[in-house]
Amino acid sequence: MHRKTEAGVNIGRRPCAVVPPGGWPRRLPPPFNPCFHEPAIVKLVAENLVVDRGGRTILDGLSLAAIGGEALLLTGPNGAGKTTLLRTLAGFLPQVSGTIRFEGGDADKTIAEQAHVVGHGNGVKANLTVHENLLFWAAFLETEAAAERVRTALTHFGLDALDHYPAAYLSAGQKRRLGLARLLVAHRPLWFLDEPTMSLDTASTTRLAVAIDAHTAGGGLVLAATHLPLGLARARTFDLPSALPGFRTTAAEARL
Amino acid sequence: MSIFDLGPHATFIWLSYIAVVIVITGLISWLIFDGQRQRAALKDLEDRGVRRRSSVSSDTGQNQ
Amino acid sequence: MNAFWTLVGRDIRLAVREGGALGTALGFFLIVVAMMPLGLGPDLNLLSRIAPGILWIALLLAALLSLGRIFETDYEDGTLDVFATASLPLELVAAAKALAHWLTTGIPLALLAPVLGVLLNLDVKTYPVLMATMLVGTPAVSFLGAIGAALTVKARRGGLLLALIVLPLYVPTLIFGISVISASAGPSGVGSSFLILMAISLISIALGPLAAAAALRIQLQ
Amino acid sequence: MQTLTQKLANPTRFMQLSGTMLPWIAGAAAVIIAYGLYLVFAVSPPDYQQGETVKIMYIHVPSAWLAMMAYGLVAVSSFGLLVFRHPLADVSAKAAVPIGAAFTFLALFTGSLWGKPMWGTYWVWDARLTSVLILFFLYLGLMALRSSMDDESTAAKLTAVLALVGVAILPIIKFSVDWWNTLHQPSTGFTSTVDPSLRVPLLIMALGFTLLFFAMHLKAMRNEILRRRVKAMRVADIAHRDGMSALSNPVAG
Repeated sequence: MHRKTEAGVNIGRRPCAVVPPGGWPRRLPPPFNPCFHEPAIVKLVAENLVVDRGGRTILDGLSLAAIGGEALLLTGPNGAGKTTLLRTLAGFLPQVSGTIRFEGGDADKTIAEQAHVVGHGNGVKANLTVHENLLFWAAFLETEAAAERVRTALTHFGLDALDHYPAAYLSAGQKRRLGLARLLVAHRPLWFLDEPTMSLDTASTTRLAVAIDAHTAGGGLVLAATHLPLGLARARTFDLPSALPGFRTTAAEARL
Repeated sequence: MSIFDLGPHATFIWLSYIAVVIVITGLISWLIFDGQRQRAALKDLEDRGVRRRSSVSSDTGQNQ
Repeated sequence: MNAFWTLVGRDIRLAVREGGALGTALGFFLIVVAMMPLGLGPDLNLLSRIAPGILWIALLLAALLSLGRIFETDYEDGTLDVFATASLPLELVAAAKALAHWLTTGIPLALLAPVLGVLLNLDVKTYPVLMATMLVGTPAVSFLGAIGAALTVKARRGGLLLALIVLPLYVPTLIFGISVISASAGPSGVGSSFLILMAISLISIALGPLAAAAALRIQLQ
Repeated sequence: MQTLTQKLANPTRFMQLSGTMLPWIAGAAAVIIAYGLYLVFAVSPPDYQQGETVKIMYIHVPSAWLAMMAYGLVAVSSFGLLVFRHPLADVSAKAAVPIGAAFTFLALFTGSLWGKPMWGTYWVWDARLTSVLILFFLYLGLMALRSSMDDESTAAKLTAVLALVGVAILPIIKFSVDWWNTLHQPSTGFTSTVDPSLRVPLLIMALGFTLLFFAMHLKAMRNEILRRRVKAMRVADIAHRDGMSALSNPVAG
């Protein structure tokens, strides 16, 4: 079974992203593209990804493309490889074959350095206060105007009233919000969110959706593994096919 | 003088050689046993019609 | 480098707030040393002769207890994922965490050692040398320990495994740590042993973060 | 050499090649060890100091040599895994560790039996014995680390990191143990201090043991490749069956 699903590159309203057939004329470079002067249209392209994990091939020839300004929601049954895909795109997991490109970003940085990754863990320390937790991430990720951004992030996720409490006192949902608030303390064009709505109530989910919309409105790119329709303004779903009968031997082991 | 007359410390010499023989024989028998076990498992799987390479035909990109 | 010192600061703050881990390590150090005379008999001459060895071994065991927490909690709560997205290379992340471990565990243990030397009838004149060797030698304990801590982040039976992996790596530090103290009693002074001990620590500071970061990258997968 | 390692990168070819070579290496090892034993017991004279006890040297020294050589092989294989991602590197490292550990154990055991007549006690903290003991601990660490993880590929890479750390630190350990115990004998072995009548059988025994090691290593590698094939096929089979049952019983999906 082939699992090559080419997600459309063009998401409407941005005809500028379409390159004329045959490419740009040699002496007429992209400035003719009406969008060329718009800064940093980022684009994440994965082609023919094959990824092994724990002795199985989880992704087998997967391709996708996403452009800044949209949120790509990854759906699919358990074991379809949503987490694997996110971690591969972030550069944590090496692919067996296939390519991942991030265009329009900072060429000197890796994809991971231009991305926020929110996994199942929140990266929250129980013995630091809510404010200290965020301030640490702001300083560690080397943000400018850290104090101000921390304030905005806390307000956005409704944690400003709790900011002097140690995170140990927070409920699971509040901890998740604190984990998500990290998204706002440092600007990074790419967001990789793995089940971001885990333990969130409806109101908090809305706060997250607003943050995602604001990020995409600014040209950012969000990839989120989630089943909830977040009510996003600019979202597209990408359905990862079921893993059945995709339990297969890894490429590495099949060669033995 | 017999070649097996090894003087006052014969016990130590014999013990050393016996230890080496035991360990090496143990290793070799384990290797042979393990090899037979894997071959048997492989044969069993093949007899049941499981093919060596993944039954899914997509081999794209797996050979660098 | 800002991120580096931010991380060191956070780890120190966490260690101070948690407190328990350091308290446990110090308590363990104390009790191991206190058990020795009970096992060896109260002969003060014997005790004062072997005191440096007892103190060093007890220090290694006590430090070993606290190594696990260098990376474990960061792995469990997802912090390690965020470290991997920082511009700060993972090698420096590992170095910052090992440095924080040295500051919060190595130094307190080294400072406690002379107090415990009293229990073992250690000659007061050797106290400065003892503390100097421990201060110079404990970076190797933290930075080599970071390798073991990083390798066993995902392992079952992590604690026991950590001891098995790390203790052999401590052999040079142990040997030269004690060699400096015995040399200080002799006529030739402590010069060369002390320099070698420093060299061992420097090599550990270079090697530890490299290996620990490699191990962490493998486990990010 | 480069082309040879490249050729060996294909496991099927490795299985063919090793299958042909294995009987020859094993046979050569058997013949050479038999000849070595003949020299040791029937020809070589007792040492003028140690008497017949020196016969222990003929197995102790090759074991100690293999203990170190096997660790070197593990380290090279680990490097091959981490840097070149050679498909057989981990198979080689995994196969070499238990065999190396067994020879390290033999070196310690025979060394201690050799020590009793020579020093009057089974164990002295001689620098060489101590270094070999620490090497044994490193082997134990490698085996324990590998067995502590379910994911074989993670375990393989982490073990490789530890093996390389061990290689980096072993010279320092050796140096410090020598410093610690400067009152040790000069390293026994292929030095001119051993009488030539003793050296020839020793070299022959060392050669025989080395060939024996490589025969066992090849066999262990072959077993490991088969084991991985079996595992891959089982995974495929389980997936196949799972797929069938999911098709026949949609509710289960």
